[in-house]
Amino acid sequence: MAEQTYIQAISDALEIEMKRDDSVYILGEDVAEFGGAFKVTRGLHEKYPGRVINTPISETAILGAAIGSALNGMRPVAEMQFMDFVTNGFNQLANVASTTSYRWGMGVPMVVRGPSGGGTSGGPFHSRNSEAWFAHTPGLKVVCPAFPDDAKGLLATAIRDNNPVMYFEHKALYRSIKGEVPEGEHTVPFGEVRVVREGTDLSIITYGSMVHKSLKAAEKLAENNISVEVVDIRTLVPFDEEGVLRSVRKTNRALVVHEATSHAGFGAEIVARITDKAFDALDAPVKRVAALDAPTPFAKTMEEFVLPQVEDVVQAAEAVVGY
Amino acid sequence: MAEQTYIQAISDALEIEMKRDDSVYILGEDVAEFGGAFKVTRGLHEKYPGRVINTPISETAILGAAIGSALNGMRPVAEMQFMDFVTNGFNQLANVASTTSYRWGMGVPMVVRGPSGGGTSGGPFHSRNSEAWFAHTPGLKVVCPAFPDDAKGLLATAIRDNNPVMYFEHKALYRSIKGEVPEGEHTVPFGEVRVVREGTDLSIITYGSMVHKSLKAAEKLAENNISVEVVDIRTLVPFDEEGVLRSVRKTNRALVVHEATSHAGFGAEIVARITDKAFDALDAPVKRVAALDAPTPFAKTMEEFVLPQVEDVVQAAEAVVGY
Amino acid sequence: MTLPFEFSETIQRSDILRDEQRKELLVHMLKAREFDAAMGRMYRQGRALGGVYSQLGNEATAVGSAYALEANDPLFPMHRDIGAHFVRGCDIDTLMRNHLARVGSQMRGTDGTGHYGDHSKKIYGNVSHLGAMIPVAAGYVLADKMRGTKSVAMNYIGDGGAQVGDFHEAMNLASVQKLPLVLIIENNQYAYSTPTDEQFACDKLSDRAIGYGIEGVTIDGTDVELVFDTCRQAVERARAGHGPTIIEALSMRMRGHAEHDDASYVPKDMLEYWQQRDPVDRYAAWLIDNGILTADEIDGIRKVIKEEMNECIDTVVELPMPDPEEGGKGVFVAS
Amino acid sequence: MTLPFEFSETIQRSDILRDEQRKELLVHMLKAREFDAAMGRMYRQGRALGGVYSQLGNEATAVGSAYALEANDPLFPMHRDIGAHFVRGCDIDTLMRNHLARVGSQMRGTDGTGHYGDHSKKIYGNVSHLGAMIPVAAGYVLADKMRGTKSVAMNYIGDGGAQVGDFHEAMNLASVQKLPLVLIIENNQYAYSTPTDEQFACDKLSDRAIGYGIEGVTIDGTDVELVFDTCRQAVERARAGHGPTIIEALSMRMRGHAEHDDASYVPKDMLEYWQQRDPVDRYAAWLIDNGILTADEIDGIRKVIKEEMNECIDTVVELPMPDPEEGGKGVFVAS
Ligand SMILES: Cc1ncc(C[n+]2csc(CCOP(=O)(O)OP(=O)(O)O)c2C)c(N)n1
Ligand SMILES: Cc1ncc(C[n+]2csc(CCOP(=O)(O)OP(=O)(O)O)c2C)c(N)n1
Ligand SMILES: [Mg+2]
Ligand SMILES: [Mg+2]
Repeated sequence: MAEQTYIQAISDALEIEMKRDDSVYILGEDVAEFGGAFKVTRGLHEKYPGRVINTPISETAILGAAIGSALNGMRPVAEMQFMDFVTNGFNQLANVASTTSYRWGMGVPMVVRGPSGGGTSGGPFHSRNSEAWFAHTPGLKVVCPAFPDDAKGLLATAIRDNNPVMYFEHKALYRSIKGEVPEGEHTVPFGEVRVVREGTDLSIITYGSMVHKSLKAAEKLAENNISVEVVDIRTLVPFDEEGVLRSVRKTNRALVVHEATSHAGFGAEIVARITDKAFDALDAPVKRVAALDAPTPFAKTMEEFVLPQVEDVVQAAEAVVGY
Repeated sequence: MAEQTYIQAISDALEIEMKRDDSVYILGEDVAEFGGAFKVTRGLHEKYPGRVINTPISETAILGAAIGSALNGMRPVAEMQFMDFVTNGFNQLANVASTTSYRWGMGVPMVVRGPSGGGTSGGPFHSRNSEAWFAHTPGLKVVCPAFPDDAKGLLATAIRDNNPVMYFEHKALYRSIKGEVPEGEHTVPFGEVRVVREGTDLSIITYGSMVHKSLKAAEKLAENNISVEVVDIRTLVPFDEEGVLRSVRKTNRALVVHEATSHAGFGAEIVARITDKAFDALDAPVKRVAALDAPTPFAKTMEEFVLPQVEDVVQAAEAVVGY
Repeated sequence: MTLPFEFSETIQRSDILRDEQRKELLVHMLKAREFDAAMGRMYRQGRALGGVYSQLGNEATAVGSAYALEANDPLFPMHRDIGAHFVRGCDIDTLMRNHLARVGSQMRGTDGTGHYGDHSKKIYGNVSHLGAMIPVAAGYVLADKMRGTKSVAMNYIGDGGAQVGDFHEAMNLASVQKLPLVLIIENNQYAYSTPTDEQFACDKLSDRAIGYGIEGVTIDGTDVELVFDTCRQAVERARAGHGPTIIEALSMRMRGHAEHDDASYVPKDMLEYWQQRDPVDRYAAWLIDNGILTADEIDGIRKVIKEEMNECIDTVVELPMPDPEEGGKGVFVAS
Repeated sequence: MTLPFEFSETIQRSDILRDEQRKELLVHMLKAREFDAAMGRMYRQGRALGGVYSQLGNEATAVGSAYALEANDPLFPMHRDIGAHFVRGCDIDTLMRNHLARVGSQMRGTDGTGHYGDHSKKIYGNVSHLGAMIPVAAGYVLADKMRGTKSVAMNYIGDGGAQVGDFHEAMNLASVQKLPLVLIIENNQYAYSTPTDEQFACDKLSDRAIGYGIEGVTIDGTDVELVFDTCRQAVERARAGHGPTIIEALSMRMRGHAEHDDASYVPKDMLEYWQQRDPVDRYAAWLIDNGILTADEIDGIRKVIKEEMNECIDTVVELPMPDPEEGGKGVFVAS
């Protein structure tokens, strides 16, 4: 174990997997000598010559080339300079990567990774949380790590997976979140929730950046003697329905929290699963805390208002518990 | 009133709105002389010279040009030859069209329309129901008409709206569904559900093609003395939450039905709203009927299996009612 | 109707081909044509599934180009490249099952036409979204390049599809990385109902190559030997590390976009012009003129193919479609 | 470091410009430069918000091009085209509020930099997604064309952004429709850390024009009069109905991609070379040599601008950011 930041854990996973398997390589904009806009790939170009490839500004070409090379035995990790730019290559994911197993029976072992999320005054084009688009696209796996150890372990699993995986890093966690991370090779299985705080009165089901805000909220709620269990779902596809239900059946109350906008967000899916499968266990309506249905604004003041904050989680939790 | 097919009603709305307002024009692939792959725009090129524009095969250019012309006083109606191809211009919608009101305070009065949906052996690339992607993109309105009169009235409203509207036609309804349609100008407001069948035991909340399958299911269920109310939400954005709740509060049971794939589909949003706001009214878990989480296959046998059928609705309804 | 340049009346004899190979070329072209005719009949009899996209007029381009590859070179064909499938050794039964979504079809009924992928033959079919496979083909050979394998990818796109953004991003990436990619632009004068002058405004689509700093050439796509020679050179250049080539092959889509489309928007004289240049008839006549095959021999070949085709149809049509449950399977491969 | 062609040492005197206009050009360029310097200072003082993208080195391109438009012609500027904003009559206060997301900013704090849109000045800023505004600009003038209004759109893209698919689809559509669109490719040698030879493999980016059948030219983007003249011709051609032009303007990004980036990947001699060609200094010297302005006059102008800039900063910095609730408003306009 060693203490690492979230971003170090990601870089580490890349390096270890590149070392472990010659077919792993990286492509994207400015990823080689420069090491990427956030320096996630720094040093890898020198260590693995020819396996870290700078591309022109062409997300469609990056994703398409990743698919082609994956069909031909490689394990590409494609970096989106910001996850927002994945919209430029959306078709490659929605129609090519996602259907190849189904249509041809061929694996497309590729990972698409990059910084997503708000909270950094990035404005509408450098802050989006788009995981729900991909969760609603059969054939893609979707991963949203919250902690350094999971960031490392889930990325390794993503790289070793034979299917296309969307791996959403949260840029606000890169250097703000530290934690103990197993050294050397480390994988975390997909489709298993992680209970990051145990509690009895309410289950907060969440992922990504909001795991941390939910934990803060849980602490505040504990001051009022409300015992909150925080469940980090970690992977949206595959989705650990049982893991979520287990917690809800224990606490009998659930609050679903994510940073993405609310309408048709992934939170709705979680609510729907709970409502369908744990209806009798529920003592209160399942509520959601999510971003307002708006682009993420640039001004700090406005951004804080649009994105869900600790206080929003606290209030919603109180409402559910007090129901 | 006159009896029209779903597709005639759409063509009619286009024609009437073009006549009414010089700034309405059509652009897309093969839409001019040829009248489009499904002949929706047939005859309009001759009637409104210069206002039906054939484009190269370039969905990004089509959507971008629509946005630009909308900023400059026009009301473009962009046809996607199949709605599936919208993925090629996804960025224009997700980042340009959807944020312009928020960022610049300028309206982008444009409609993106085209055939979506399965049931025609169209295979993975000519069958997708992608409305949830757009419902989860703040700044876009999303419309899914089920009946000829709504198809006409909602399209007129979409064209007159000052915001970008995604208008999903269902190709399997084009010529199979007929109904009375008001003649001349006809608009239907956004954000109002339509109760298409009254009932007391169960509310089926649905839209698009599944309205018809739900009605068939309701008939079958009536044979077993189960009285089903069928609520067609018609617009996903704006969403008539009250309209849905009204029905659920009356029947105390709800089933959500759509043709799109289940995971993170729009049905989850409907369930989440019901669970949040009508929890006490519920006598049973809210269930969903939707497509399996797979691409839509080509072989008829397999397609029928993947897409939700009348019998699936019947069974799910019985489960909810029998709970 | 204007043409970008004067076509030669006669076949441009290749210096590389042996007569045995010439016969093979003809056989592949005939197979493509007969397959096409069979599918058209099926469509008219209501026995087809989905759209039927004729390749009539495209035989020389598809066959001549694919024939320029080595067995290890990946092929990324489009919907009208049935001839290329035959060159790769794909049999009628495989194609027919796939087109009709019958049990045992290459894609299990999940998708149709020539969209299938087959590692054993290095065939990687297309998705419907035009242009989407160009970056995929580029990535495929990028992988080989990284490993030091000298494969060359051949991919196809239409006069319409060449306007899609993917074309640009992929050809640009391929030129920067000097990837061994040959892109055939099948300019068959129409994209659905849209004539070329509503698709692009340049003289030749191969002029796009200048903007990528690569080789580009426009040729008569109805002359199988010229297509072969041109592609062969491009393949060799690519294999030698000199990067991608764009080859615009001119031909005519001799039928509607798909069989439901009567193509009444196509001027009659245009079809007549191209009818004169029918890729199969022209080549057959030339083979006879040059004493490589006799008319009788060609008739014989055609007859055998037709019989095989008919037998195959009779068998395949009787097959059931896959089990419904197949529809829920295979969304992911085992991880 | 190779250059696509030999630059002229001296400014290419325009035959159209009057001396009054020359002074205006200089003023706009100086404003752009001083604005830039101010933003850089703010960044280093920790008072900026988000990234600060210097336009240093881009003054002649942005100013000379925008100056070729009529007031009714829409301008679609990019992140480094501050000079173009000034040409359109945008004031420092507006830009500064917007960059710093202060109350009363053009975009209400929803977005920053030069991304704003302003119907009154026909300025339509960019989104971050490179290339996305090219089809939008095309559509804008398509609307005017449909109504018989003879406007010309000017849009910009970088040496990096020109590789995005949107570039291709939009320029192709614009050429087919003969739209009055002038696209300036600001080739400033780098896209973030990536040098041009990793972005494209053609000699000149203006060669892309050949593939669209339109005019294309590569020029010295540090010579404001040459930029103006070239753009003016393109604008006139466009207005006369002859369709789009691609103008590649060569210059150097004299700072990092944004202020956080020290650009250590840029060779020193490259910066030195371009420093010699500083667009503002060169033009100032030329104006003095040609007796159009004296050195003292120029110093005076510079001083006034600096003062205005500083005053403006002092005021704007003190302003609060918008009310939080603004964040939830305006997702849709009234229907
Ligand atoms: C991105 C995209 N947009 C639209 C379509 C619908 N479509 C299918 S084939 C076709 C015409 C294709 O023309 P061309 O590329 O010239 O090929 P051809 O059919 O003539 O061989 C169109 C518009 C598509 N498949 N992909
Ligand atoms: C489609 C897209 N991909 C990636 C980015 C991230 N990005 C922002 S600016 C930039 C470099 C732009 O280079 P260039 O186009 O040459 O413009 P310059 O900054 O040099 O003026 C990149 C890669 C983006 N904005 N858009
Ligand atoms: Mg064609
Ligand atoms: Mg640049």
